[in-house]
Amino acid sequence: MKAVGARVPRYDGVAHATGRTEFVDDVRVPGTLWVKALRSPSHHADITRLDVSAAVAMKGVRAVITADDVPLLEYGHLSALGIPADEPLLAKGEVRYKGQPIAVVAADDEEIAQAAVDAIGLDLTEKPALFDIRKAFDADAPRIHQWGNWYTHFEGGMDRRQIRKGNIEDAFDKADVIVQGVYRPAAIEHVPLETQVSLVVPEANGRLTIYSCTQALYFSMGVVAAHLQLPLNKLKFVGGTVGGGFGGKVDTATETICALLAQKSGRPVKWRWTREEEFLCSSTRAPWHMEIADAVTKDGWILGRKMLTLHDSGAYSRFSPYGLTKHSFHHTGAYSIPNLEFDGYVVYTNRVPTTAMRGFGVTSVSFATETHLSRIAHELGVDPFELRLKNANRIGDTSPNQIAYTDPSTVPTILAIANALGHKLTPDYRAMTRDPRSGDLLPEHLVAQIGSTEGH
Amino acid sequence: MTSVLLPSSAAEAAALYGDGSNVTVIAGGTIVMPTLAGGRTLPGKALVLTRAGLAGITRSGPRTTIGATTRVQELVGLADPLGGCAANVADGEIRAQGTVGGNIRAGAGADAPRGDLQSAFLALDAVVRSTGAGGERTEPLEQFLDADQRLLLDVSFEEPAAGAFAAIEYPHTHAYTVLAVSGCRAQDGTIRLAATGLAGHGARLRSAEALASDPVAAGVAALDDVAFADDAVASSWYRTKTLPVLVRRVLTQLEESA
Amino acid sequence: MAVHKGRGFAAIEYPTGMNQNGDPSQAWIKVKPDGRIDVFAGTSDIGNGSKTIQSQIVAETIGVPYEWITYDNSNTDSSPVCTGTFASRATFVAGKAAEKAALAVRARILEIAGKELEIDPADLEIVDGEVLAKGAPQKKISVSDVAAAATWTYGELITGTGAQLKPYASIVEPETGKVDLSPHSAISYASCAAEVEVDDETGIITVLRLWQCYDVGKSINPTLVEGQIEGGAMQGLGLGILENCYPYYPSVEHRGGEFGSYLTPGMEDMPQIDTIIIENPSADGPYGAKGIGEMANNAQPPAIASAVFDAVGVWVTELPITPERVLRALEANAEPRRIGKLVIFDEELSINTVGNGPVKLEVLV
Amino acid sequence: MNLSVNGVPHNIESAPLTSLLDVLREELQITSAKAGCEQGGCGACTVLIDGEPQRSCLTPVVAVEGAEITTVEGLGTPNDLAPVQQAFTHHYAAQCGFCTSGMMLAAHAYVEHGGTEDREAIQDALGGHVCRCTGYVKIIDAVAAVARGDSFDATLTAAGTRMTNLGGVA
Repeated sequence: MKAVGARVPRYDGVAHATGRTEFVDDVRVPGTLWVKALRSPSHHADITRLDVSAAVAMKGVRAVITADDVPLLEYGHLSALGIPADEPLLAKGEVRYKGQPIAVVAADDEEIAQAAVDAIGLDLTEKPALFDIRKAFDADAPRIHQWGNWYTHFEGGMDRRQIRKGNIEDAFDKADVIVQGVYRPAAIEHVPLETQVSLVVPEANGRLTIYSCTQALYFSMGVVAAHLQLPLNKLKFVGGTVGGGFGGKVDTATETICALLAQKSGRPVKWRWTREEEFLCSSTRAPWHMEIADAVTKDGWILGRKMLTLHDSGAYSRFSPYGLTKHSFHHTGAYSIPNLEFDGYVVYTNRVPTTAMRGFGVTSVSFATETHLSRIAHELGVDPFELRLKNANRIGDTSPNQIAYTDPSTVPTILAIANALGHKLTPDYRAMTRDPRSGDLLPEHLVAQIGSTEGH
Repeated sequence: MTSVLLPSSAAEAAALYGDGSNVTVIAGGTIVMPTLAGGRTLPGKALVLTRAGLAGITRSGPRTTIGATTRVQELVGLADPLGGCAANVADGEIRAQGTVGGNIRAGAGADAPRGDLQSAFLALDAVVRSTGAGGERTEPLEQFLDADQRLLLDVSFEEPAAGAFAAIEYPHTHAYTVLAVSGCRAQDGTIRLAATGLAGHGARLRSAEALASDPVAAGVAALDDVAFADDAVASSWYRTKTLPVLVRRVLTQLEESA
Repeated sequence: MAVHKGRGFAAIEYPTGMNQNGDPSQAWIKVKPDGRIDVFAGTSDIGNGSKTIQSQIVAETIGVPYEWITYDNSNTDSSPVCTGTFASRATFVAGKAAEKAALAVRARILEIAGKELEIDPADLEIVDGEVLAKGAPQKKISVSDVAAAATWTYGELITGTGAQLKPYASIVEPETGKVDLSPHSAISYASCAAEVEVDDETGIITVLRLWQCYDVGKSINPTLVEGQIEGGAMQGLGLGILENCYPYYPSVEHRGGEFGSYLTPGMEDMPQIDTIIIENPSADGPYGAKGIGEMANNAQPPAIASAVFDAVGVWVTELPITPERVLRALEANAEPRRIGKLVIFDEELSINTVGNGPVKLEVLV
Repeated sequence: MNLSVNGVPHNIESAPLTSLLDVLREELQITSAKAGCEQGGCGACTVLIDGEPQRSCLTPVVAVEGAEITTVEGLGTPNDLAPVQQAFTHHYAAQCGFCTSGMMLAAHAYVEHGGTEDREAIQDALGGHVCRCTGYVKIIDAVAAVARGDSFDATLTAAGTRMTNLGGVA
């Protein structure tokens, strides 16, 4: 029997159906400590006093850590790609979002851990908070980081991701109509049924065994190793079976802190976030603000696009610069638009940092550009399927960053849905394929953008 | 150390409840247990009503009495407004755990209104029998909702001639009630209306009742009887826009049932 | 009161693998003395089914039954690097590494079988756990016997490794975004139509039907492909009309901290879903596969937004399209501002209106 | 306190207000019921209490003293799967598997109580259970299959409903 293409049973199907799949929280190690975190009650404040002595002195408390206990406090999720770190593992001096961890306790049981957290002395001086990314550039905007309110480390030292292609002014001059709109998808929780969790067991040989729900074992191992300043042979990540992730478990949310507490206490330590923590303190999909102006002809050709994107990164960068770059590479959607002017900013706010989520960077732009195309079709009185079919990217058309598409299936997928709906199309459109442009489908404005499909 | 009290009769429950000070009442568990982190962090004194004999629906002439620990699910299938209102509460498993008393007694949650059944019982002009400081007493639900914490024993009402219920049917099974309106036409023809999804607890819509013969005007007038709050599931603005719609729909249903 | 029906449509694309690449995955395989196959890889299975997919790829590539495969992704001591399960890369990138490791194992099995059968390995193939001479299938040796011979006769462990890494695509012109090579492993395509019903008094939207079409390259496991598409539709529905961490964004007030107040789609919210799968193979993916896991929630929100317009004549361009936003849009009944050939929607939302800083969208005509 | 779990009597030592979920997971080491939210909101902890599906996270153990509790371990074993377990396997109704135990127990109770393959009835019965992976389609398919009394081929999984494969299309 062929294995590829077959509806074989799931490798883990029977384990799932008998409740025997072992998730991190199902691992039992005697003597495991509970963890609770002191989290910032404020959206933005200076920490003027942090005193954990009463917590440390409590009976049943085995370890308390603060920023001072972390060998390398700041390690960026994208440090490996040269993106500078800006987020401390535990807040130091300043809190920039409500829910930010400040100190963490490991204790014999949950009640003691919570009592110890309650006993930590914390004084804050409130600072003005910024929540609206559209106001981040205002002269009087609250300042989130010392360098400002947006990310400044794109290639060439640029403070924005920029895409330029063709001749945008010419496209807007030649347009019959310019349609402008604003699109704002919301922050979304990942809501894995298994909340963030890890269990760290200190081994006799000095290694740490880290049971983790990470979506990325080696990635998370690298993060823990960096914060703890340990070589990889001191860590063993155990995982690979995850109770839902959707991008949120690419963050290494609990592992590093548990590892530090296990080191300090010499005991196994487990931290399972409550659902409330998961909803309120875990990272989210980012809110985005997108403005599009499309230069179009009366018969539905898209000559050019100007676009401004603001990505609400929350208090720290995490994966946001990566997400914005991906967004910019796909801001023409499934279409060939030869003249482009795109500017995108990663903007900080005093909200929980945002992170990767299913469709990272592109879910936003798909919503914006597709809703915009429907608007244009309505504005022009052109059939929305035909508008899309004529502009659909074809073999040999090029992307915003000037790479030729080798196997675009925009045309066949559109036609499949048109057929399923019984949507009426003219024979020309019905016969369309993804093959390279020619004839009426290669108007003058699309000639220069054609690229080579060799070597990709 | 927690002391867990497990009364086996209504009288024992009342005695153990006393004046209610420092007593955490657990009936279905749906409201209290999440606040106890699954029982890992504990209150001083817990009164568990599971075996207190407070469950059951009894009928005597035109009057129906519902015991405090009757499960919400048991109301599903009763005539509107109570049946429809109960069916709108959470999902089947929660309805089978949560109790009528707990639901009526629930204050507004952190993120959303609670006390889904209040609108139905208010529209039914229900009477609550309770115990607590000063001993047992019976009073209209409206009064009970504003009273200090007391142990609800049962709730009773006279069957109306007709009932109706309408809610914002937000897609999402286990959401809280965003806004709901219950209505009754009593045996004497009086129209009573009430709403939940308000700031605080549910309320009678007396201004709307006064204009019951004109459902559109009644809907607008209902806004005089309520105050709304913004919360995670809806804004005051939205509730202001939709309360008149629900009132009109309930009154229309009542008209059609005439 | 009126309930209005409407339809909307969207077409999308989505890359497979990390943007700009540079994301390695590796696999190694060893063969037990009876021919059963142990696969080690560092790919987390987040429910997407990568344990199953990679087992299928290895079974197919070597030529043994799927049941012969043991798949271990449990820890970093025994499993090699996988960048992770994200960027729609588990089937394509990690699966490709598994395929490469399996090819190495297959080659080694054929070499030893060639010695045992005294036939050039190039003239052998493996079918269903047996090594057969091409064109003369009566000349054969089981993979079990080959593995035994390797272990007991030749003193050898049959093993193979595979690694997949597309080099990092650098942005060579920061001003234009031009890159030096294709910045993705593949691109997948999809279309979606939505049919909705909108109550113009309460603003409540019911999504009645979704029609979806995905080019998946190749369904390594059709049931898993369906699962990704169906689960994606649910999350797309959530994005479109339900879910929001900040109900009053940009305000942070009234965040929901529980399932009753954060609106994940429930079972009864699901519309009827009709799905069409296209298999235009990718040049580089294992067996032509592309990654579609993530894109599966991207097409529904715009299709729903357009359907809402079709139903009640208003564009709601802030997600989710809540009942409140529908009512507010109906009440505002806003027309775009028209200046010459310029048609400006949503001005009240624009940074040009709200912000006072230097960042604007300049559209000079 | 006495409690019978999957037919095995236990003497429970946890404090009386401990949730049934914690008693199962921490004292008895029966981990199939999951702590998805401990708010009653997701259904991952649902078990059968005297045959009725209930959220074990909301149930203080003292309230169910003497009851018969059924977890997934009590439905069937890998070599002897109950129909609902066969159906969930055959239909790929589990992706990550975290919601699966609660979902299956609710499904089992639904069918035991005479539930039919009617989609809306299934949605109503299982509606409080959150699954973030499957989109519920294959779960509903699986429950309907059990309600119909389908038999299941353990070597193959079910084709999805309303699915068309066009193959290669230019």
